[in-house]
Amino acid sequence: MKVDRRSFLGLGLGAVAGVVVSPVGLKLTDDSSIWTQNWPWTPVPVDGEVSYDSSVCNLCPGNCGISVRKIADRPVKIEGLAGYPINDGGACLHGIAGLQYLYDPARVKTPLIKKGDKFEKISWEDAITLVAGKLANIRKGGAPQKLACITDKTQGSVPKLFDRFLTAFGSPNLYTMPSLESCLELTAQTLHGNGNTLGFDLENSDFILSFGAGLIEGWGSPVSCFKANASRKKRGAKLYQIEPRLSNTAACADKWIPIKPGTEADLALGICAVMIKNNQFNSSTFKDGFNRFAIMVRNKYAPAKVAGICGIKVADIEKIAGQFVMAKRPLAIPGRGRGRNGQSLKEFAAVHTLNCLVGNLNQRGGAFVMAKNDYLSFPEAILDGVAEVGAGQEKLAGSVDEFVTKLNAAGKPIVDALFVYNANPCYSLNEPKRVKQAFKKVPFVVSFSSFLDETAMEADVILPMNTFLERTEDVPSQAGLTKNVVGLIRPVLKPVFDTKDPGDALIFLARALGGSIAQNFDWETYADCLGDVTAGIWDSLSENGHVLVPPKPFKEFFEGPPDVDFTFLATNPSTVQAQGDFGLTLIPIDNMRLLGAMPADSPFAIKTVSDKVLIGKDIVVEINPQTARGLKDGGDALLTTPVGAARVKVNFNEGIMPGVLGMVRGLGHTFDNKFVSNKGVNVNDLIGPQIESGSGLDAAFGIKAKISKV
Amino acid sequence: MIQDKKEHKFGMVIDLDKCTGCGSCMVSCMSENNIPFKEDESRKKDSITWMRVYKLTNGKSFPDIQIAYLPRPCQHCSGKGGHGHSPCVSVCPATATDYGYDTGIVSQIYTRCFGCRYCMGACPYHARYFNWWDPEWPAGQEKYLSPNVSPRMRGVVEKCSLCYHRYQAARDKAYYEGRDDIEESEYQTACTTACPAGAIVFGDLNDPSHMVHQIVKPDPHPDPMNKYVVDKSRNPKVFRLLERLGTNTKIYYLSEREWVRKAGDNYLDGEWDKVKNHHGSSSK
Amino acid sequence: MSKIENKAENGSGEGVEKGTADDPKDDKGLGLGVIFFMVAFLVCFLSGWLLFPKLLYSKKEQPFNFDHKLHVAEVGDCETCHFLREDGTFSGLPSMESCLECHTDEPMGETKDEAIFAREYVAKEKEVPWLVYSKQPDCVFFSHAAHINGAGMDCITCHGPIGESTTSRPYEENRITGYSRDIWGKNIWGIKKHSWDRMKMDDCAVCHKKETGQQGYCFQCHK
Amino acid sequence: MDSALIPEGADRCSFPKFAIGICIVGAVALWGVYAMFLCWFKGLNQTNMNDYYGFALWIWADLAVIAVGGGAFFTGLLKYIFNVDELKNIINFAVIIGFICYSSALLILAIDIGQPLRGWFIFWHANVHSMLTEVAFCLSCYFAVLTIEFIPNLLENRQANKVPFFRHLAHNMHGVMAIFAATGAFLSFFHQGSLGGVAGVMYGRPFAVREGLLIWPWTFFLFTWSAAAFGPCFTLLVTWITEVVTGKKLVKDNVVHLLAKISGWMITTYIIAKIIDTIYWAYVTAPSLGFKMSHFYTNNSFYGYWILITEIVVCGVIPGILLLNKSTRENSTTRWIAIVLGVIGVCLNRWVMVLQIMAVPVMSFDTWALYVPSWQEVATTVLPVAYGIIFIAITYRYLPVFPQERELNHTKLEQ
Repeated sequence: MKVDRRSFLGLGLGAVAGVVVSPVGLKLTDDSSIWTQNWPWTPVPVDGEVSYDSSVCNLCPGNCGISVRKIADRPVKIEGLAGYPINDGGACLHGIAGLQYLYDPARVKTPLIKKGDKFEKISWEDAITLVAGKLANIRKGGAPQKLACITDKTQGSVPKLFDRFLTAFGSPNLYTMPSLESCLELTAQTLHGNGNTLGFDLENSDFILSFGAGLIEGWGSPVSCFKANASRKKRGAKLYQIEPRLSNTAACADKWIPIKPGTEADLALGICAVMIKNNQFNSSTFKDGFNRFAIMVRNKYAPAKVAGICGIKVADIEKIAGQFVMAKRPLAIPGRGRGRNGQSLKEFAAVHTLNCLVGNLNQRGGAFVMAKNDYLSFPEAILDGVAEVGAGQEKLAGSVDEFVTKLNAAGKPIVDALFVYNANPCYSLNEPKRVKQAFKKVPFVVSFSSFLDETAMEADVILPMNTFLERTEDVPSQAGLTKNVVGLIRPVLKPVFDTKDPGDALIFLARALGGSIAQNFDWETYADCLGDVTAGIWDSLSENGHVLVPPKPFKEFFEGPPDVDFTFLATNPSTVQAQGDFGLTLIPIDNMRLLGAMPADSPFAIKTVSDKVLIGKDIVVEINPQTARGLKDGGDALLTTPVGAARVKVNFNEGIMPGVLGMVRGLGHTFDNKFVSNKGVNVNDLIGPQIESGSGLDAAFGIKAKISKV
Repeated sequence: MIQDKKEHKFGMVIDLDKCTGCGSCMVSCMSENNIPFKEDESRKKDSITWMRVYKLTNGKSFPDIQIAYLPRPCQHCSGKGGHGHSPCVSVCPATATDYGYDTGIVSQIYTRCFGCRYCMGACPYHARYFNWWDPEWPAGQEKYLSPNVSPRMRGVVEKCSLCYHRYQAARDKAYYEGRDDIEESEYQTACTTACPAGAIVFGDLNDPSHMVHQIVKPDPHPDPMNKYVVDKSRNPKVFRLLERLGTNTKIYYLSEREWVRKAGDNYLDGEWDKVKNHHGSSSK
Repeated sequence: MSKIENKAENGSGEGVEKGTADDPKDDKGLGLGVIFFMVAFLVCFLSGWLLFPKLLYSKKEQPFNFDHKLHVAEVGDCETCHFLREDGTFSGLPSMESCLECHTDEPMGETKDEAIFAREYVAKEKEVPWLVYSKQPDCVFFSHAAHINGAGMDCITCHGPIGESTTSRPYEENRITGYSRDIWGKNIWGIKKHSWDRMKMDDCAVCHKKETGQQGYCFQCHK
Repeated sequence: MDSALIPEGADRCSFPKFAIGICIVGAVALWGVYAMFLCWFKGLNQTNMNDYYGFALWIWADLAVIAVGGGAFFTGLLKYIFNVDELKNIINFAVIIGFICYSSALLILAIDIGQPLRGWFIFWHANVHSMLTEVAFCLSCYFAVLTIEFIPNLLENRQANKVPFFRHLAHNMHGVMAIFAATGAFLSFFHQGSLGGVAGVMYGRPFAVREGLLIWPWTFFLFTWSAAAFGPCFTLLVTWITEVVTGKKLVKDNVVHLLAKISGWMITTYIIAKIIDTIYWAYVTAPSLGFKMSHFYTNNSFYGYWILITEIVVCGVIPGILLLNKSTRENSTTRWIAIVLGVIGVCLNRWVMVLQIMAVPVMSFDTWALYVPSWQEVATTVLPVAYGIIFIAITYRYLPVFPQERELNHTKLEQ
């Protein structure tokens, strides 16, 4: 008997046969496919009991009420809070994507200190001790005004705490980032006197004359504007949109009036001229300077002249004026795009003057002149000797832009330490590179930030803040609304990382400094502080999550509308012109799908951005085919302005005025988040600041530019 | 069982004059349905967006140009003659997608799908998306995923489900409370509830008490001009995408603007003027 | 030997007869081949039936024994611990919270299992990491409300008489798929004697067909 | 060294020479295999397909190889059912080519699906309404049939044939081959058709959709017919290439002429049907859905009327005429022109029916979508070609594929 090939053949066949008649084959086939259905690297979300928390979103000044769906105590979805006075159930994409900020790759997870050009982890205790030490030295030097601070806004207890900290420290140098709110306050102050701000009753107006205000591009409180706009059809309310580009607002308006960039003020004054000429105005409350103003506009803003400046027909100006006057509840609103960057006081005042002339002030559907909300009552600040010294000092500048210019101009440091809270000037101010230079000139920069963004990168110490989902804070809404809602942000989960509420960080710091400063911050936690300072409304605030402070017009309605002071405009302040002498004008575009400022966008928001705005890493610039000589639609081009140049892609758009280039605002971030950063360019890099005399605002509405094929 | 008691036909009507193209619906959908994201989402042909907002223009030049936005979820076709043979359902070789005759919703079962992508070829709306990559979330971010929608694995097709899990949740509640059926307000999709302009109306096209039915007024009789077309709207301002193909979508669109309504389908030269005033059969 | 010879003769079959006659050597080779065949066949056949299932599933012990019988006797029913929430979702396994409605970190009885429970979990405020025999994969949507309230079914039909168990049997997990063995069933062929022996999709479909007249649409049970 | 395996009387090149050749082609095959594994382990992101191009190069390759592989079933049909006896001299080779084509098709499908381990769902959870299900079933069944048809030839190998069992098996199988041929023809008719149906039933895609008979759109019949028409062309083409490479005459002219003639008739009748179908589609079907014919051939940088003309006239009408006409058919140059054109034509048709469908915008506000395959796609598509060459080389070397080879080459010696 010899073992030969065939024996092995038998062996093989036997084995195969044996396996075939066993369940192995069938089971393995099934299990291998089931394995692909449950790949261990595909996450399986944990199930559990469903619960809802309500809070407020403060990703933008809109401050909408939100409802957070939680499963097994994990937040899984953010939605608009039904019944909330501002947004009543609606929500914008940024708020809905809010959860992504919790786990943002660029979040600051612990306090950081800069060693060389790298950041190193450090404990809260050490960080605070270090900062306190630096600050103590400044005070020893006897020049406490050399501590400066930049925050995002002025309203609410947290900005007020920073204010209080500086006061107690002895420095007047508190600056806020440009915002629609500050522009409106400034306008109200200029035309109606101190302590006021403006609100616009969009829901009830029947003729809205918008000077580029992006009602559905994030102007004011976005969701409430969306709702007001959506209800127009039902109410038969008209919207005329005046701007160089067919924005979404212009697209849904009843009439789009294309106008040369930066000439909005001229058109507004031109319309004033027509109204005054036809004696179609109500002067009962006009105080100073109306006659001088009337003469000024008659001479300087005759329709014929304005038509030339703005690039529209004389007839149109008169038609618009006519319709504005004839309307039952006309309303003129200022603030190009989001009304945040590059706004001019002249423009705001000119546009609001239309409201004054037509006499809709504090009328239903009109413009409301409201007292700034004052629901906060802080105990009297205690100043020690050093603080007294600083208190006497002049503020270095009128606006954050001017402040930055001064820092750069100065030879040796005029500021020894700088706080930045919830602001990203190194990205969102015009020509950020100059802002970064300025920061380099400050020996010690402390950033109170949730994210390692462009500004935080420039800091020497970063104190990590809770996001709006992890913190407690009161957020008064204004943002051009006629109602004054104070909302309460409440934590929906424990801080994900080693972060603190800004208030707690300040209290911690004050305590470390001791002395009178500590006395000014004599609270155990920020929560206690909030309870104290909002004492008047705390109970209903903490119970309902918001308090509706009834609008407080300048005077009560029956006393008639507020006085109007024309002296500012009567002098016909000069209109800011676009810098440079290239043939085209580059204007930034505010796009609802991009936040444009602080914080940077969420991955979801970026995902919604059209490929007509961003392709791969290239930003797309809009140009009218008429002016696109030598360019190819979708092709590459080099965009040059007096302050910079950038590689871009071109998009032929019939919806933009010939001679104008449109570039979206909010791209081109440079920090470490591959889903959001290094996409396109930051339009602010290409635009230089233009400080408006009188207001100190950076009023650069755009800049001259040229574009060429590459 | 509940769905046996009453046959639903869930659908939507989207007011394109109210839609501002803000993108809330897209993001609400993404966060509701565990949609992944990757570094470059600007290549729209491989970017998963169950709800996609298209930009339409009237093709005129400055300054007469107009634009409109058109949100496009899965159209949940009921197929030629409304028999449930949707373009995608009829071609799927493994029954990974089916037509729910109780809801009118076209399903997609990720664990059944083996990724042949025939359904994607068959869908003229590009409403179906393939998972070319393994879904990946930055560290920690998987914590916000919802257990109500199963995350998809690489190599399968996915699409809008009209938030079916919300229907399930509503039914669970109804069962618990011993009710036979659910209220209109109990089942609303994530895009509907998110729309800040209130442009989306969602509900049961079979139920005259529902807003969507009242706006659309679906015609019970087949379109005399095309026997494959059923449930044509009798509202002159309402239209459907590619209605002439006989896909019989359940997502309707509403617009006052004629050019927008015309953009909804394809017409030979001069054809539009003949058909534009035809809205379902005369029956009222 | 001869027996095998004959087998070989028959085994070699009609068609080849001529061949074998030609060349007797083939015979033995073939004979040996048949032996090899038989051996190999038996080995693979038996290991496929007996060894393979053992290898395929890993056994995991529960954190400690749970005496269902005792607890049912104490509280009287299943619903006290496994109940429907007000939104119609199912609570599943009780959380530590509900255990503490009766228990404290002081054991009530003197079983060592309860001691472990009190010491390791109650005292340390940890949830008990039970392994769920009837756990379905993530792609499955199962509505307890529909089955309990809607169809009026009892627990046993799907979960078996687990309420009568006094100890917790080890949890067996499929090494490839991670499924609990209860899904495919104890029997490697998945043959079931009781309604709860196997819980694959087809088992749901069969019952649905019987009870509702149709298997149901995909989304009824998938998410 | 391998002379023991080479059929008696046939002379083959030296083994080293043979080995070198195999290695060169093998290298290309390896490249394809590498790409294949990339796709399996990293996923289909390795390709340039996207959500507009769910079907792309691979599906085209699939349809193309199956179409040209149609020579097998059609020749088989003629030989065994219609007893066209001359064809016995080429049937082996036709079967081998068919075998290669179908195995390649199955391989490509296995790469093309996103979840290969679930591929069997198409059988287990089959949806009877889907053309793809029909394809899958018929395809795999017919592949089994081809394997059976191939076995006898395999067993005729000198060594295998020494084993009496195999010898008898081979002999008996030849006897019953008619049954398999019939089954094969039947199955083939269906899956070739269903592949056409795949496009034809997509009523959401006006470029693809066709009216039809019962559940089968016209494309169903056109595909079967074109496969039967152009398949033989491919068989002849490969035979010719083999003859050139081996420098031997392997099949007698009369056989070639006969097959060419049959092919000629089929092509002509097919192209007439195709022209009618195109006209009907262009002037009735598409317009009824609101589309002008120009919509499908303009406003994009690649797909123009040229592709339509090339497919139907240059690669359809012309080869038809050339093969019908005796003089051009029997003149080798014109015959080869016709055959090459024919093969290109059928491949082009499959291309149009897969990729152009995906490229054409349907929604009025949608845009054309063009795509360029990634190297992984190209490599995996070249893989079957390399594999085919190797397979033919080996079978030719070790099996008596061409019954007339000896005769033809001996006669050469005598002269």
